[in-house]
Amino acid sequence: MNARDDSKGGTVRAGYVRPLDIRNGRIDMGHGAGGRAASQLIEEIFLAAFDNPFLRQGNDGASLAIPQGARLVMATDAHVISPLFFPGGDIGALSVHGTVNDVAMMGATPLWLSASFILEEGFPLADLKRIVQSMAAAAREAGVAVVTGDTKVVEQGKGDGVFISTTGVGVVPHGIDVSGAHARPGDVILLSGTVGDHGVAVLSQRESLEFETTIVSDTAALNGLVADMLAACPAIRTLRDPTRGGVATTLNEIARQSGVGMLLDEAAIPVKPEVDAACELLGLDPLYVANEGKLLAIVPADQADAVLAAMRAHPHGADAACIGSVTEDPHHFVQMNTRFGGRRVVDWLSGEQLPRIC
Amino acid sequence: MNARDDSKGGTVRAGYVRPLDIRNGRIDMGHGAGGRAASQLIEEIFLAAFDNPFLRQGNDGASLAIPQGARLVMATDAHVISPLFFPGGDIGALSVHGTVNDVAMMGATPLWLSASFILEEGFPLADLKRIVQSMAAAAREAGVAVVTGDTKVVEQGKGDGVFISTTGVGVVPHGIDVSGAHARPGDVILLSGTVGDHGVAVLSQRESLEFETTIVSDTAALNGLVADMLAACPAIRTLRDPTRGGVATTLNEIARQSGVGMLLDEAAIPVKPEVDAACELLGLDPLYVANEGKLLAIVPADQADAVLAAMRAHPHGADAACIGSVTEDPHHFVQMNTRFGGRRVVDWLSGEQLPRIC
Amino acid sequence: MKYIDEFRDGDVARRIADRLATEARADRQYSFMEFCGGHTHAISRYGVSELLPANVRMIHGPGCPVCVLPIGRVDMAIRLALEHDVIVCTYGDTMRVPASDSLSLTKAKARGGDIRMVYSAADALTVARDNPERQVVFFAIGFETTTPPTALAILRAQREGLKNFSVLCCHVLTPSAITHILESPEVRQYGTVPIDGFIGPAHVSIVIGAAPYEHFAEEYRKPVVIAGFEPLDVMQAILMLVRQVNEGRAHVENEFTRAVDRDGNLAAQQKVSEVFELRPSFEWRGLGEVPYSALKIRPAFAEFDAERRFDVGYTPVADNKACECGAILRGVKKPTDCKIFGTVCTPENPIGSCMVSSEGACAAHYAYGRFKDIPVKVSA
Amino acid sequence: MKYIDEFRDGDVARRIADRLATEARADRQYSFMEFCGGHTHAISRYGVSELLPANVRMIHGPGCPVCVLPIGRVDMAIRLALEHDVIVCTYGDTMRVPASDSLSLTKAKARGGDIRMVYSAADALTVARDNPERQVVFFAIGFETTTPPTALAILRAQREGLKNFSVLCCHVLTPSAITHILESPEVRQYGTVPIDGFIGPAHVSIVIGAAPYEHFAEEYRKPVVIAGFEPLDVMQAILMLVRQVNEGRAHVENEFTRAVDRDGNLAAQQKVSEVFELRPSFEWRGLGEVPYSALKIRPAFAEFDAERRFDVGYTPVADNKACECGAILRGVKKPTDCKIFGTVCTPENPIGSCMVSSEGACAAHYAYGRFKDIPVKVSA
Amino acid sequence: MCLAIPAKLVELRADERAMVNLGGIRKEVSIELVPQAQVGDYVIVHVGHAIGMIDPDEAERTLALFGEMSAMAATESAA
Amino acid sequence: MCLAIPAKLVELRADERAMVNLGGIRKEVSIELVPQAQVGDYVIVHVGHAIGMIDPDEAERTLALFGEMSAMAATESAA
Ligand code: SF4
Ligand code: SF4
Ligand SMILES: [Mg+2]
Ligand SMILES: [Mg+2]
Ligand SMILES: [Mg+2]
Ligand SMILES: [Mg+2]
Ligand SMILES: [Mg+2]
Ligand SMILES: [Mg+2]
Ligand SMILES: [Mg+2]
Ligand SMILES: [Mg+2]
Ligand SMILES: [Mg+2]
Ligand SMILES: [Mg+2]
Repeated sequence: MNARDDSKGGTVRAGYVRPLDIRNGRIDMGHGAGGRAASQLIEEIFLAAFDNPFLRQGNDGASLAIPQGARLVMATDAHVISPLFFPGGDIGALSVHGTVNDVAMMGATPLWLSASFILEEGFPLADLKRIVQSMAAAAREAGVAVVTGDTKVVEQGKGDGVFISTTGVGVVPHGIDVSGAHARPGDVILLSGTVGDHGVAVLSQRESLEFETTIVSDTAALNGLVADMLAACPAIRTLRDPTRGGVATTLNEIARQSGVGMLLDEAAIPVKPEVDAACELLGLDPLYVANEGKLLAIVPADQADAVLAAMRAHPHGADAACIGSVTEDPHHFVQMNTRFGGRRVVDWLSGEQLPRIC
Repeated sequence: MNARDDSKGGTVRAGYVRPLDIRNGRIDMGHGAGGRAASQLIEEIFLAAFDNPFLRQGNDGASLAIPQGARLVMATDAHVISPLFFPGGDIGALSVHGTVNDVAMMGATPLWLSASFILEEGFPLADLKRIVQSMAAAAREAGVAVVTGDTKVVEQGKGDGVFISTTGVGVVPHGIDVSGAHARPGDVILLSGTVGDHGVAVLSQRESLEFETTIVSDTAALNGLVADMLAACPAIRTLRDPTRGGVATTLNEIARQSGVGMLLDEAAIPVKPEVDAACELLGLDPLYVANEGKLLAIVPADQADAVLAAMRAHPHGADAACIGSVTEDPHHFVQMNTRFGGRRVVDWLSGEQLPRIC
Repeated sequence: MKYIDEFRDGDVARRIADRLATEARADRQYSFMEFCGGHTHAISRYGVSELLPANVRMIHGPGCPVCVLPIGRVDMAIRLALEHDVIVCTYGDTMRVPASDSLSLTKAKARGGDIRMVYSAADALTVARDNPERQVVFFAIGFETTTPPTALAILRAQREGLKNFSVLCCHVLTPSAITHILESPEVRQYGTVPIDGFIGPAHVSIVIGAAPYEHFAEEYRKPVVIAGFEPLDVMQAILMLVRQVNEGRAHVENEFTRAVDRDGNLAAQQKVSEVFELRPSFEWRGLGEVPYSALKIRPAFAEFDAERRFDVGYTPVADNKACECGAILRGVKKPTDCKIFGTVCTPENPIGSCMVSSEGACAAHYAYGRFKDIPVKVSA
Repeated sequence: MKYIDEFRDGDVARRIADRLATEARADRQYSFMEFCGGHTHAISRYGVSELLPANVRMIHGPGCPVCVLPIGRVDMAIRLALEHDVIVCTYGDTMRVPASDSLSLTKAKARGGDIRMVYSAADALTVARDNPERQVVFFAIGFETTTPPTALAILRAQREGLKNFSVLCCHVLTPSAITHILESPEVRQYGTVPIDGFIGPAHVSIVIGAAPYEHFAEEYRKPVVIAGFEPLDVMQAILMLVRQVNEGRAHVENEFTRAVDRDGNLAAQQKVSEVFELRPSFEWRGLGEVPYSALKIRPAFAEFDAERRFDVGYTPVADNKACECGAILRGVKKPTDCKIFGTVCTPENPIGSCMVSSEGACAAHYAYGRFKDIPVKVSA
Repeated sequence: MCLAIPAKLVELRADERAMVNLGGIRKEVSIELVPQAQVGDYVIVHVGHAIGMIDPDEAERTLALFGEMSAMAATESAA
Repeated sequence: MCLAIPAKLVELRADERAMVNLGGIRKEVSIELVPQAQVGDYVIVHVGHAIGMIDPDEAERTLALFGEMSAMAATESAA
């Protein structure tokens, strides 16, 4: 064409972009190529849901006021769950809770999250939107802001719908020093509620295992609970959320990290009857099943009652219990007095916890 | 068995773990299940490479001293490149550079990184070790510490070897305020070096496109260069690394964000002859090809020389050039005077940039 | 790069521009059609329009194999992938061409179709060898340049006895399309499209030679200048066309002598005629059915013909009603004449095929040409 | 859970423990073998050992289908997946059993084998229906309990005319294994393994009934008590065995009357004998070749027999030299007698099969029993 | 070995299948091997199949006998 | 249309293939369609195949004529 002629044509609305077809649209490779399609995806799905001034800055990072406190805490988690939507939650909420909790378990107040998405070509935009909105709701509820993010697209068969990695930054108030290394013989082990709910809810959806249950995932942000606990007892030694590997593995980690042993009381560990039943059916042990809204706390014995009271007063700690105590043990064994009257080792999870037939 | 009898047997070394078989071993689902196998993987591969006091704390997050400065910056990137090893780099180094650069482009000094790994079942441990060591070397060179991390394993066919999401935290010195929204008509656009090296180096390895070239990826951490530039001119308006979508798309982003237009001078944009040739062969435009060790800076015209001098004095800015200026344009068009003597729009990348035949 | 950079020299461009300014008569309009998308691309990317006199107008022709690919052919490739579970190999260019049901090959891939971009027909053969348990179809598009490599792939598949390779042949022929335009009522009768001459194909002519265009020059009294795809080639060709018009001549001239002669590449022509034969008629997007304008695979190679191997009949599909691609490809309209140009139809969401390839008239104008009337103000 | 929780009551356990303490004569040792891994697991998980008198010793038997699976059979499944490109379906239990070349099904899966965990033989059928273009092999292990579901799957595959489903049958028989142990030189001649009685299988007996054990009681003069898998069942069975020994009786007694009778499940037995026949001999890990100790698929169902459909001959493979699994399965040694227990051989890197299943003697001792001699000190 | 648990049959379904309830969770299993099973029965579930049934009276009796002074009556050579 | 570029043939290879050099990058292409091509020639590469060759003298002459006063000599009806 000759330039001058063309300019007489229709008006070009340079900024106009036809909105995404959320109902029928799917992710294609172009959404990850960094061009206008990628920019549109961010604008219409991510910014729309997470809307906050940090993201609206539109930079490749967020600029944040330096917080007041004793120390910063930084924690990260990759989330790869299948199915993406499960009873009680979805990967979006989970990806907020998982990292908020890791920050909270350091005794910190979580403030900001980053979110990195790895989308599989062909992933329905409607599902993405639902997940992102769920993330946004979870972040609002936890009082944190998703301040920066990134999105990549991989070819079909090289991903699994969506993976979400989140990183959280928070601030530890003065006077708080919580670590997995701080457990001391004589300390008391507290658990904030029933074990295994998340893992069983997810398993109930697995193809070929399917069973019907009213159990839903316990996925939740625990920073509010932690704040109440620290208010009751700033000397809390250790906080940790027993996610993958369950209570058994988490306690073994702490035992090794602190150089101690532990002795649990099986009868004191709260397990929902349906979780118990599902574990019987599949040959699993609830102590190894993942939780996403529970925490273990190790506290000086003389303050256990105060902390337990604070936990029970919080909705996420209503079923809190004292489940054992820290021992001196050069082998760092976690042992348990069984409800039956015997005693046994509660070992680390080894390999994957697979349903068994024998 | 009867308990008492068994205790007479061999000694149990409770803490002993047979080392990973790095040479022949592969990731299996157990490495992501959160039990002892996962713990071993972290210990022998990640901790061994990243060794620092933050990680050695052994918690699910890192506890960090609150830094001095004007503001914090937080940025994140997911890295999904194929092939994982390419001329001039690998996904490990890239995952450090990509995020360090996003932090630096905010005018910040990057301090800490988190790293989240999504491994595909079957991924060779030897490759993982190589990647993690490369990450560690890149972090050392950039002066940042990988302070916390997470690892998940997905089934074969649901990942692509390894994906790495990193999040960086840094601190902006007092008096610095860099943003993509700060470009003003009359400002000058600086580019730190040749364009398209990374994209061409990676393309040269793509199955069925393979060609031989001496071009290697420019992947590099640019925080040192940025520090020198800010020392020369604290009033730098905008910094951004032209990664996916290339220089063309990045400038369009800034134009939209700042509400300005731009006019480039094609003859001033440094492109290596081999990059030019590869683009000719594949029907690509170097302005849209990804860079991983270059930056664009927008600076007040009267300080352009000082910044350019500072850039050229730094090894990562030796080929720096002034490539155009910011204009007033309600359409936020990026235009370019062609070397040939014409003028054209330099649009956003649309979709993916695919090799063409016509 | 030798034989490339010299042909992009801005100083020489200004020299040609000066001559053009001198030689183009102020008292008349010059309208030339560049048949090829390659020329369209060069004009847009290098800003050649800027250097032309105001009374020289370039009209984009239909010479972009992607732009002329009818929806129904893309639908066939998509059906092969989605319904016949075939691995479809194709050039990157076709990936985003809009097809029926809001699909494209890119979107069909996102819906699970095994669709793979290849750089060469030979790579599709490799895919077939590597996947003996799957059927592999090469979705072959292109003009006379791209046809010989497809012929070689079929010949090699036969030699190797490959049982899982076939070609969905959409190769089309340049001269028939030019004839079609010259025969169109707009050009021939009404004169609504005043074409004063053609810039003839560059690379197509390497294969078929200059001779096939002599017919146009004689029969239709239109000057033709065969030109390379570099911007200086284009400018020089325009200068040569202006001179022919000024002198009242209508000859085939060759600006691209460094690569094109009268007869073309006989080895390539031989391979093509061994494997392919003329189709009596073929649909071109924008032009409709054009007689003897495309090739099909000869019966001797039937087993490599995806149209025979699979039950995927061709169903013509009308373009979006708002889309003016047809008129644009015939030179009757300009991209900005389309009501949805740049709004509903953008490179991200192409409605018509001209918005897909960077050689397409609409895409080229969208990506490169939209600065018109926008003043450049550098200082605040 | 009804019929479960009542049988785990700690108060009742103490009552049985008291009776045992009273009735077990201080002047003698009692050695009983629990044949089943289910009993082993109950003893370990509930800490039953703690409640037994010091002179009552429990010996683990070979009753864990995973532990007795010979390396060569796992190798066959791995070869099917890696070399024959077959989808191998298997119960979760077998995934980590160590095979040749440092492989296991888990590791073969990580090397690209399409190996899928199923909950039921019926799910393997579903996989076959869903993947008509692939061969699907169900790697079937287990004792008499697990065999009837496999038989049903084969019968259904035949009814549906499935052409891509077959079974790698590794089903073994309990009574033959017990005979083998009783016939072993250690028990029969040297008396190095003094077995005073057996706890008989729980769920196996549901299927085969109590009658098959009468032979042992009579022929070998060993008391047998069939017991459920709950910890109270086990304790009560031990009490019943102590009483038989004290009274010099050798009968088959049934503690598990709530689920087991003399004849077993005749419907299940009928399905099994319709589909399977005796193998003249079969290798058991630890026990070696045991005559008439396993089942194979009848010739009438040959097309569903993976051993006939695929060329995967059985090659016996010796256990790791250091591994004492064989002796442990025969009751001759204890896990801690193995030099590499808990060091080289751990649940993460099992060397022998006893370290794999949580019913395996070594795994059970590693996971549950290692607190021995470790004082519990709570206060700092 | 042979993980199997008693679960209450709550619904008979087509194709020799039934829904069972175990402590509040519900799962569909095959009852081809216990065709006599009726709603309300406790079946013993193993790998998705009911392989046997619980006799409630015997269960009662067993519980009553646990740890009693004398040997269990009438269990010799199986009921 | 028809992206094709001149590249220097630097090495003949088996099976009618050759290595070409384009501005420093090297790629193997098929020369089945230009069997006469020799090392040193510039071939025109399209979709991995050399489809034609550059005539260096003609290239020279074309460059020299660009924008000259008179029409290019002797190009009428193609050389
Ligand atoms: S702008 Fe789009 S719809 Fe309009 S003519 Fe061009 S391609 Fe067709
Ligand atoms: S510890 Fe391992 S190697 Fe030793 S006997 Fe047990 S399974 Fe075999
Ligand atoms: Mg974490
Ligand atoms: Mg977490
Ligand atoms: Mg955690
Ligand atoms: Mg990014
Ligand atoms: Mg997938
Ligand atoms: Mg980023
Ligand atoms: Mg980055
Ligand atoms: Mg960036
Ligand atoms: Mg983690
Ligand atoms: Mg893969």
